[in-house]
Amino acid sequence: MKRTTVLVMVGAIVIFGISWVLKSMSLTSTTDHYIAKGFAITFAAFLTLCIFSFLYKDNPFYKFAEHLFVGVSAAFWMSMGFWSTIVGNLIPRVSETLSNYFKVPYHPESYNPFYFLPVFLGILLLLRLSRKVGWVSRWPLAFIVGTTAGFNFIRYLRSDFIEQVSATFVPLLVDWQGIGHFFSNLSLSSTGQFVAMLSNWVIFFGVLCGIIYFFFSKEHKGVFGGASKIGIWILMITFGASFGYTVMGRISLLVGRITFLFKDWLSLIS
Amino acid sequence: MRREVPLFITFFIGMLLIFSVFIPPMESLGEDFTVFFDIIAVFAFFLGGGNLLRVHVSKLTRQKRDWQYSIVTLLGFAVTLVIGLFKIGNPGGIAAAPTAAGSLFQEIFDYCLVPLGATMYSLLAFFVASASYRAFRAKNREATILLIAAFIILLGRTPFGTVVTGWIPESFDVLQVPNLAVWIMNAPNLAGQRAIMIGIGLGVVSMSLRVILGIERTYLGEDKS
Amino acid sequence: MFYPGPLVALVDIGRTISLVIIGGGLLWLFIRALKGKEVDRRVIFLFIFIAVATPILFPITFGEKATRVVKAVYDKIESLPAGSTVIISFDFDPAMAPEVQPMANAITRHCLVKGHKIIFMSLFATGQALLTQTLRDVVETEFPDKKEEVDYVNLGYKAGNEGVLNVIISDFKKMFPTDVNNIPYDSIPALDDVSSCKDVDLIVSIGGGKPGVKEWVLFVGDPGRVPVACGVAAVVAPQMYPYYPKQLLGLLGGIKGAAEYESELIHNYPRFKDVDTPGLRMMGPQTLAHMVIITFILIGNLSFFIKKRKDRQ
Amino acid sequence: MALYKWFFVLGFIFCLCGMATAQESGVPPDSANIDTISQSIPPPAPVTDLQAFDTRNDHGHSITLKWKKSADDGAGNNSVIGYEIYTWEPNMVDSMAQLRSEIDQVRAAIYGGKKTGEDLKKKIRTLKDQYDILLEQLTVAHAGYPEGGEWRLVDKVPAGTETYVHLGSKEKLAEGYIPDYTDLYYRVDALTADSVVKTPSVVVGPVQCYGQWFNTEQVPVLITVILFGVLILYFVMLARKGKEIYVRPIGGIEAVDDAIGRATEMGKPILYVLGLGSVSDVATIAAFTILQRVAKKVAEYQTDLIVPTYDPIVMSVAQDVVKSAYYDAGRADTYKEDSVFFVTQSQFAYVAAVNGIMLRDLPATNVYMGKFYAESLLLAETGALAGSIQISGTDEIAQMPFFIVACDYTLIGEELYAASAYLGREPILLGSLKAQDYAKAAIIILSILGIIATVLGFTWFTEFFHVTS
Repeated sequence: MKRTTVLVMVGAIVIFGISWVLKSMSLTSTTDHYIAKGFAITFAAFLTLCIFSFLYKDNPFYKFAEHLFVGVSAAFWMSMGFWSTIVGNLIPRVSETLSNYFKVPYHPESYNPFYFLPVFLGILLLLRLSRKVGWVSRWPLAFIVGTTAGFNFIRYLRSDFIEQVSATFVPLLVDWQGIGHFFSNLSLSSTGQFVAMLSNWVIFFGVLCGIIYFFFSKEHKGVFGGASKIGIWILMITFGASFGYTVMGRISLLVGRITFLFKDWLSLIS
Repeated sequence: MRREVPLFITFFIGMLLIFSVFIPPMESLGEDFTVFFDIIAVFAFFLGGGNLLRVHVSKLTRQKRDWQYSIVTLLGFAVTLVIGLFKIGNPGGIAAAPTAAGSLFQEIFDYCLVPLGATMYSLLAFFVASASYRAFRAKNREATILLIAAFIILLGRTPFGTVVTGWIPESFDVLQVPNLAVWIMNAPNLAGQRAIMIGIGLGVVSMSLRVILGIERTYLGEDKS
Repeated sequence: MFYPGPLVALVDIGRTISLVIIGGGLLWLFIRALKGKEVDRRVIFLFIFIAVATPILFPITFGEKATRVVKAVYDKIESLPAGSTVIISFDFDPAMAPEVQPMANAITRHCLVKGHKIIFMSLFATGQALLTQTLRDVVETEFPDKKEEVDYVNLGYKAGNEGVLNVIISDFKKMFPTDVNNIPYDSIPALDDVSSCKDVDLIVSIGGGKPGVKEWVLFVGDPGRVPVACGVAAVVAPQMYPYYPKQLLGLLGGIKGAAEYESELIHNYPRFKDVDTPGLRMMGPQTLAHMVIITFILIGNLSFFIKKRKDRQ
Repeated sequence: MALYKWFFVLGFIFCLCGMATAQESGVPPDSANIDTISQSIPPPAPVTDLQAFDTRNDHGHSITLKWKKSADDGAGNNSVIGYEIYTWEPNMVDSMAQLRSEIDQVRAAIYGGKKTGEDLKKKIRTLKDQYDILLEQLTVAHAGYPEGGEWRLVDKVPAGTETYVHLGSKEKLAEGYIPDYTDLYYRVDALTADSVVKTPSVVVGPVQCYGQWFNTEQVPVLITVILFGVLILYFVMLARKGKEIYVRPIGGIEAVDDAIGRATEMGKPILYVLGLGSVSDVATIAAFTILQRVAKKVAEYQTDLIVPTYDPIVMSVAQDVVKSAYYDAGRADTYKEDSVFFVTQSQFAYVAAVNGIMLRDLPATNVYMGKFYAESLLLAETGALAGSIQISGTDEIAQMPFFIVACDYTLIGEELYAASAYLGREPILLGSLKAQDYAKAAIIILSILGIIATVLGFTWFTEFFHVTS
């Protein structure tokens, strides 16, 4: 290791220690477990800074945080899956003894022998670790894919597809009271008739051109090509607008983290 | 056998679920199947955990680059798993929720996973800025349209937009930046979203049908042995 | 609308110095851009950091007024008769929390003060912990008279994503045989009149990912004809617009949505004057950071054009 | 005391206002306000034309009621504030309710883990047997109307309502259980502000509920399903017969081959990120097809491939796909099992790890295909920082802008699905692509018809597309 690296490491450990002591001291009046709490907050702040250090460049602190994150999160989700699905949803349906052991309510009428099927399929899935019978692990896979394919087929047909198509049936004439009225009241007021109609025209033709852009089996030439070009412009506006709208959310997240550092760790603000 | 059985399962189950929508007595079938799906997914977690162990142990034993950090991963994994599965340090004992307030598992969540996850996520604030600097350039027509739309929306979300265009009279007030931003969101943005959604809806429907009919079968992998 | 905030701010030395640093730095970069030079990404990162950190240390706030989409949600909750049942689903994880938890808190306050019964639940495993936070910080602290299981119930998290919704649209008990405290479904007074989602007066899904608002709309709102409102991270808000107002009665988009809701709530219910309003608080950093990004886009294009002209020459 | 009463009155009026919007019934009139409201309200006119029939398109256990509102509801004396729905039930339902609560108590005792010495499980069995016996007699008891039973309140609905669905539970042990194929009787009372002044309707019945075998409300969906299925099958058959089908070039896919070539020249690996989707997401399935293509090229060019995965099932599928691609390329010997590995099932931990890989292994090309959420920009910006060529494709609309901005090529939504057909060049896949295009043409025609119908005021056309479920 280079000398600077060692120095930085030692520095970090010293600062960590000082922060722990100071934080614990500031917490003595609020909690009995002030040493543990002080450590927890300092550790959380340390991890936060480790990740931020990535912005400068890849470094040992980031590597440490990254590897810790991977290990802890994998185990966290495994445990949650076990408690919430196996203990929460499966056991009360298949075994009274196990329900009593895990202290989850067992309803005799919800006993369902069909629930042994997913257990069986789950075990088949684990069999892929074996070279000889690994191929049976495709059965549960086929089950999962078949289930969701069936689900998606109907749901998307109904909600994303039929509903969105019907939503496109917008009136192209809004508050229509004759052409003379339209021109005499022509204005660019955001609540006016012209803008409302313009919106509907843009929505209708925008959707049509957008769909035309997604035609795959026809060459985009001539009028068709023109419409497809307008389609891609509409998509670009959509993407630009979504991007601009999103910036706000991303900043909020950073506000959350900086607030944590300033408030919970350094107690700079109340 | 090895190919036909899975293809048959997919076909059978898929068809069953499609028909269950039209047949009231079979309505609850879909509910049960999704619970099944989750139970299988939990078994898969163990497959994943096993692979994680394998990768990091092999890194460690072969002393590959950065092998020291694999110790951190393995330790973190083992400690969290033991605490989580055995509900160690949970004041409510076995009957309590694994994330009950004050439990060790919840503390790990609060003081380790939350800061790591939220900070990783918050890096986006920086990346959004660098991406807009780098990529929002009027290079060609498409990029210019993208840039202008984004710029108007950004301006519309600050008081600055009101200040700059507040002088525009009421009869032209759609040109005021905040109103223009709302209009872009409600008209062209909506059209674009909808076009993509219809396309995706159609694509999903067609792909699902291909899967059920066994036309699309890459996901099963080829069997060469 | 500007409040006198920024003017008063000039008095504050720290804030002035920070604003000068940001302004001066941007000016320097602008001059560099005129010479056709590119900016290193770390410089951008630094500017964003200062722009966000400054208003946190030295608060700058701007006034907010509820827009139509936000007002729709507020009015719906306001118009429901006391004793109505509202589902508030915490469909987000800690990473999204800073943006959407303020909405969840504000809506929870509003429902409780109106006397609605709340069913709390979560489609995200990590949402349960955040839900506990809201219960602790908002419900138990500010509404000590509200009893769990009677005025509100915490059903917690169930794995299964949209599958959960698929079940609870017709049968709550099947998916949630008990609440988080292991109290059997039938013994929970708050759920007396609720056997499925169809018995609920309003569903509020707070989240931004999947499963989330979209799933609530597709799997519960549409088929069950139950009104759905949502609070989403800014990133998903544009995607939700196609559902508004037919399938979604209103939506809170990003922290701006939260701020608007909070200001509406404070305006109408003076008792909330002193509660924490993270939404409003966070608008300061938002505004500054937006300005910085806008300036960077301008600088970027400027240097791009100057470079292009140089290349042509 | 007076203040207290006023409080009640105001509360009551408040509740009445609320009832107009709420599905649930409001608070029942309190005894406290009876003496405060004038008792001189004349009895309202009863509801007329009361009909009861089995609820259609369901699995039974439910009755729908329809009636014409009272003449005093919104007109006449305007005195009706709501309706009460009553059903006639034999007295034995009380004993059934009693048994149910006993069963619940015993169950609670079992979970409480209290040792009472009694065999609780046996007790539950006995109770349930008794319950089943009563259940069998229920149909007979219902047929005995009006002897041996009484009217019971089902629900209240606000004024102006003219339909009600009595939705029962199908679980026989549940509280609101309604037996199928049993004679049921209903009555609707018109209520006034004074809780004692109300007028019952004539009794309707007997009526029976039962399940249906086909949900007629889903007919539009069924028609679409059949039309679409036929369309796809038709074009698949056409394609099988050898009809040439044109597919327009898709930029991102063409770029994949070049990018692999570049990686080989530079001697750097290729990173393939499958996103956060599970194996059931269509985007992930499409991503597998592209992975197969990439892996085959990689095997031919002898480049390294890195596939970190988020979902364990996706990992196992990806392993199979990559392995078979190496077989196809005739390079089975060079397949490395470690090239496809599981990282963790946590979004940002996964990103942290993949970002690390990008900066340490410096892949020449990053391919992102599948479902992506907030991590899209984190990955794409880090990749850009590392100087890699980036190709992306997702059907998550929210993330497309980030990929468009930060990557060199992006497949937008449906393009990703089409890519798998495009790459495979198999006639049957191309055939289904053609069918999709025809469906799109149908949408365009429908939309234009829909607009014309809206302008001309043909509401039935738009109504047809409002599918209920």
